[in-house]
Amino acid sequence: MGDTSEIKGLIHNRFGDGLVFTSADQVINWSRKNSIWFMTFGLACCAIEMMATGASRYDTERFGIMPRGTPRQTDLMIVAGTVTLKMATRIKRLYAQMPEPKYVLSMGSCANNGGPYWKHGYHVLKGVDEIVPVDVYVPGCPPRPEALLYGLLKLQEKIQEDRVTRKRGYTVGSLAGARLDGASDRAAGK
Amino acid sequence: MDATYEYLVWLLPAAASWPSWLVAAIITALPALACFMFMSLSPLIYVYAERKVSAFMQDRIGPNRVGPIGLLQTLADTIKLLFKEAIFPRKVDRKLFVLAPILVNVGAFMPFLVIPWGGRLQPADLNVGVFYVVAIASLSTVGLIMAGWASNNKYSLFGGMRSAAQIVSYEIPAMMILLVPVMIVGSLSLQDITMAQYGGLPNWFLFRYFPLMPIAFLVFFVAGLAETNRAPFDIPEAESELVGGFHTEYSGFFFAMFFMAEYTEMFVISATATVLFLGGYLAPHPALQQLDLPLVGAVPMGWFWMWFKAWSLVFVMMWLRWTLPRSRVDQLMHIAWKVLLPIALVLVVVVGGLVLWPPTAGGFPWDRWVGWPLTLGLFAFLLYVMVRAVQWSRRRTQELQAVSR
Amino acid sequence: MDAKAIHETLVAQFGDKITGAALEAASPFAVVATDAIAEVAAFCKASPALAFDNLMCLSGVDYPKEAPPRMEVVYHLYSYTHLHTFALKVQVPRESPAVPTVEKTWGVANWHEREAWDLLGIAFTGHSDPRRILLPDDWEGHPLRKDWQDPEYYNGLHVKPTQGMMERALAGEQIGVGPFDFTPKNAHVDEA
Amino acid sequence: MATPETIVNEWDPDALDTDEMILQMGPQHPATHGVLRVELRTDGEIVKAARPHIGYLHRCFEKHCENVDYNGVMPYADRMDYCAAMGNTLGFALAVEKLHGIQVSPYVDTVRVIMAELQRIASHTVAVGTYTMDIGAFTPFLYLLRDREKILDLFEWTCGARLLYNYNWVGGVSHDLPEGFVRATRDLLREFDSVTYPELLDLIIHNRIFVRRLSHVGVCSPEIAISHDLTGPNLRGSGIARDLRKDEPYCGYENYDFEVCVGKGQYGPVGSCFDRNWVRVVEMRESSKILHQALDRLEKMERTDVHEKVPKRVKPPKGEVYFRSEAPRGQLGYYVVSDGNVNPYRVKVKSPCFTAMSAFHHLAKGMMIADIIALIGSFDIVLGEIDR
Repeated sequence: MGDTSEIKGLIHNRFGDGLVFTSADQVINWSRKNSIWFMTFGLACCAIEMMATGASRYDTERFGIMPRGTPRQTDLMIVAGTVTLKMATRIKRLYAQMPEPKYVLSMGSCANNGGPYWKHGYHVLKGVDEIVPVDVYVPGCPPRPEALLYGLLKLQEKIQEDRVTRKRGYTVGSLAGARLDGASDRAAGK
Repeated sequence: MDATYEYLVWLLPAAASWPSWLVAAIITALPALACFMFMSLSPLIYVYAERKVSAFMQDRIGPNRVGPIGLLQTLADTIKLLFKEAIFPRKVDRKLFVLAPILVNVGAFMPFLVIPWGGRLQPADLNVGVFYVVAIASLSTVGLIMAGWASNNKYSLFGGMRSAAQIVSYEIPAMMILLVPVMIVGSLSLQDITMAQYGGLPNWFLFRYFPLMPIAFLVFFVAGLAETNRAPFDIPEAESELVGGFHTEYSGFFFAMFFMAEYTEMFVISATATVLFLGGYLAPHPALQQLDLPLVGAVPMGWFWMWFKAWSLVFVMMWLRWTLPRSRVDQLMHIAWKVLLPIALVLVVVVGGLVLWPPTAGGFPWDRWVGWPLTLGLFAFLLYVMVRAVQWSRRRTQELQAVSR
Repeated sequence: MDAKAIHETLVAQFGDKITGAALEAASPFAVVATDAIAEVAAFCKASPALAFDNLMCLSGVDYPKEAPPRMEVVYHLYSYTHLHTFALKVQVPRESPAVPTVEKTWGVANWHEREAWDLLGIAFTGHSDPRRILLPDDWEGHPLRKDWQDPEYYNGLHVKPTQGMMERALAGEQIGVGPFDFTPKNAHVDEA
Repeated sequence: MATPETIVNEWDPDALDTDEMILQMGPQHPATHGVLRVELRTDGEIVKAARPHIGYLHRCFEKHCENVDYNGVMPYADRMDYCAAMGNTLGFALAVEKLHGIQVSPYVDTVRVIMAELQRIASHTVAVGTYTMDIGAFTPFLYLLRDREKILDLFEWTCGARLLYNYNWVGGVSHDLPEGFVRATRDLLREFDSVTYPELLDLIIHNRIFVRRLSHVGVCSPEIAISHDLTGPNLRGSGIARDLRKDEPYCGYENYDFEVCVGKGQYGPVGSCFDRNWVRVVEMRESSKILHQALDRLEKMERTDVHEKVPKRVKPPKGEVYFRSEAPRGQLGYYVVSDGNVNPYRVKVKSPCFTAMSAFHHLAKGMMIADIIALIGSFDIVLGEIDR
């Protein structure tokens, strides 16, 4: 249940098991993890697979993941498909319109690094992480719905490890080996 | 009111010496608080129910990972929206932008003041109950237009204008139809209207004047649907056309307030329809009105029947939403002005005449034999269809498994 | 009517304006003088014998290494009444290719010609809306020409796939903006 | 302000009189089937003029064709119209075979017909499904997607991919049909004919609101259809019974009997949005009829190796060819120019959705905003194919 070491001494095994004890972080992250609303905009073939993931067979609604129309009410932008240079400015504006905390899932190898259009695609952006910070990359062209679901679960883990209220510090990241605070160290280091 | 006074004095003997206005305030506040708590928490259930119902209708499993069978899903949504950043775009008219969701919620919650949940379980028994409900319902229209205008976004403006046109033009048939039960009872207070339907299922207004009142109920239900921007009339927040309609620019908890207001409004319209046509908190058979438990004695079950009937109407609203496509704005206006309004006017005149003519004052003579058997038959048929559908799908899955093996 | 008969009617009507033809190729075509293409197109559609009322495809092709380095605009026509097909070709110099528009006869030519201008730089005189159709409006150059070089940047974004991108990423350099640390700044702790 | 003498540019925002406004139905819009931006000049709800902007998904297909060999073009052709990948690769393969002079065995022809018709059903389910979602009914869309998953299972069983298959090669196909394929396809068709198709009809197609929303909207006359090169279901919706599988049969289509379905204007003028959608729905029934005959023919036929005619290096002789095939969205034409070496010299694709969109601004005048969505949906456009 995350790192609750600093306050162990004060309330350690003082209460019976009827009391649910958690930190504000866990509750907020739990709620953010379990109700991700993503933006209904697909660019190319990955959009069809995203629709299939939302349909009856691989239902994303089970995890509380629901599509929403406007960027104002979404927390996740799934970049599903090839990002062209003409579309890049639009995606940057969409990302700016989303309220914090916002996450980006880059679906398909076109969004990851240009995919099959990397070598001769003069009008294709070589990877969406040139314009928006990406949290989860889902490889595949197009990735199977199971792969997208796995990517969404990984994003949920990342949200669960997030720190909302506590001081910046070490967290035992559940992503194998990934030190989530690497980013903040890098920021702190610079 | 006196029962609550005695209870208050029994609780706090010193209360007898308090000034009268303070005591009166406390007495009216208690039921209102109870109703408000019940009503403000029920959208949590409706959102979950809508997602589960729509999922099962679409052959998929609704939210089931959050909480035991997904019950905490709406709790998670609400907490997330609480901690979400509420964006105020720069060119937005700030004051109206903030006031709009509040006004919409006020318009959605205030009708609960007059909705009777039992003989005395009613915050205030206004003698102008029906007018009060209609007046307050139009308050949320102002909120929607304010939201549409304040967001300074073309799509929201479209959504706001469309919702204004739709609600205004559907309120008129709804108000006309409200006259019909009021004429039969002769009083505007919801308590009297419910009491007039005392005596079990056949006495409900739905089955009086057999062919006329079911049509009145349908007109009121359709007008109510349009008033809450639901089902085939959800033009203002048409997902595919106006992206988000009037709440395009709202994020964070302001959007949650719109979300909550929509579901509460849905329950208000169903509750009003129940009181006017389905006998409010009266049980289908007078014996079922009380439930005598060994320890507690006679427990009044009025609130349960009221909730059950209103909830079945809400279920029908959800059912319509996920099957019917959306009609265009001018077709919507056509239905309101050229179809519902004439029927409403004809009904008011005909039922008015029948009520004044002594032999048919209470209803047509054949009401007792024709009205409620038909409904029970219809109810049984619906259940039969659902059971058959479940059997059919189960048989099909076995058949498919047999084939693929 | 087969290709030979169509070719005869065209030559009978326009004489020397039909310069060349290849009737036994997989898709038979006739070469038309540049300035006559508008009348030939109007004739093809109007004459009852040909009745080419549908322009199937208008494509621009760039031949820098052919004998006279040239650009070709190929019109594939089809008739819904006689169900026969034929192709017309127009050859223009590579420097500043200009072809009269056939938009008046076939409405679809509007978009085909805008695409030919956008990707190959063939200007269509008399076109009602000569904007680019696929590429952004501020894009320089026409990519489908054989002598096209990818630009280094297009308003700040990589266009040429710099070979080192993969090696740089593997070496751990920050490609793109990377995952943000979205912890809100704690005013008490981070004074800076 | 623009003085009267200067030509008032129709699209100059400040030259507008007050009550009209330009509404951007942007690239990110739930109902534009991908990244299409439509600029609407509206006066209230009525649209005065509409101007589509495309190119947001231009992935330089023709540039790739010049730098990749013939079989390398297949994956890029798949990704052009990603709802009907089989149709694209089939068109390109047949064009190059005509240029190269390869004639495939009847067995491979029948396999290609089976795959093309299955893909047509799958593509039409997506088309009709997203169209009902645009009009507001969300449930039929999910029913159709659920049935489409069964077809995708068949494709996955044969060539391992769900959406983009790289199945048709020049001179053959990549994988032969597995053992139980014919039996599974027959079960799928039996269920499609008995359950999916009738359910779709009475759930949404004959629904009064759906009909009233579409029957008098976006009426496209045959002249506009032909001059703007509308093809496939869009053309047949306007009452012209032209189908390439009947007029210029390829791949052995001449020995299957099916009738060309045409918009009959049951609920309004011929050529309305309803008719175009109606043609797609009835075409699904026709495709299942073809599939039944193709499966019978396949069982009676002796199996030849599918890689038999695939040349080691595809180097067609110098020359050019224009070949059209009936893809689910219309006539997909390939103009292939080869100069005798491994890479094609120039490949130009005539995409049916590209030409359908060129007729958009004609029909969009005077419509309401809700009808613009209905019109875009009725053309069943896929942006990957429009922008190539």
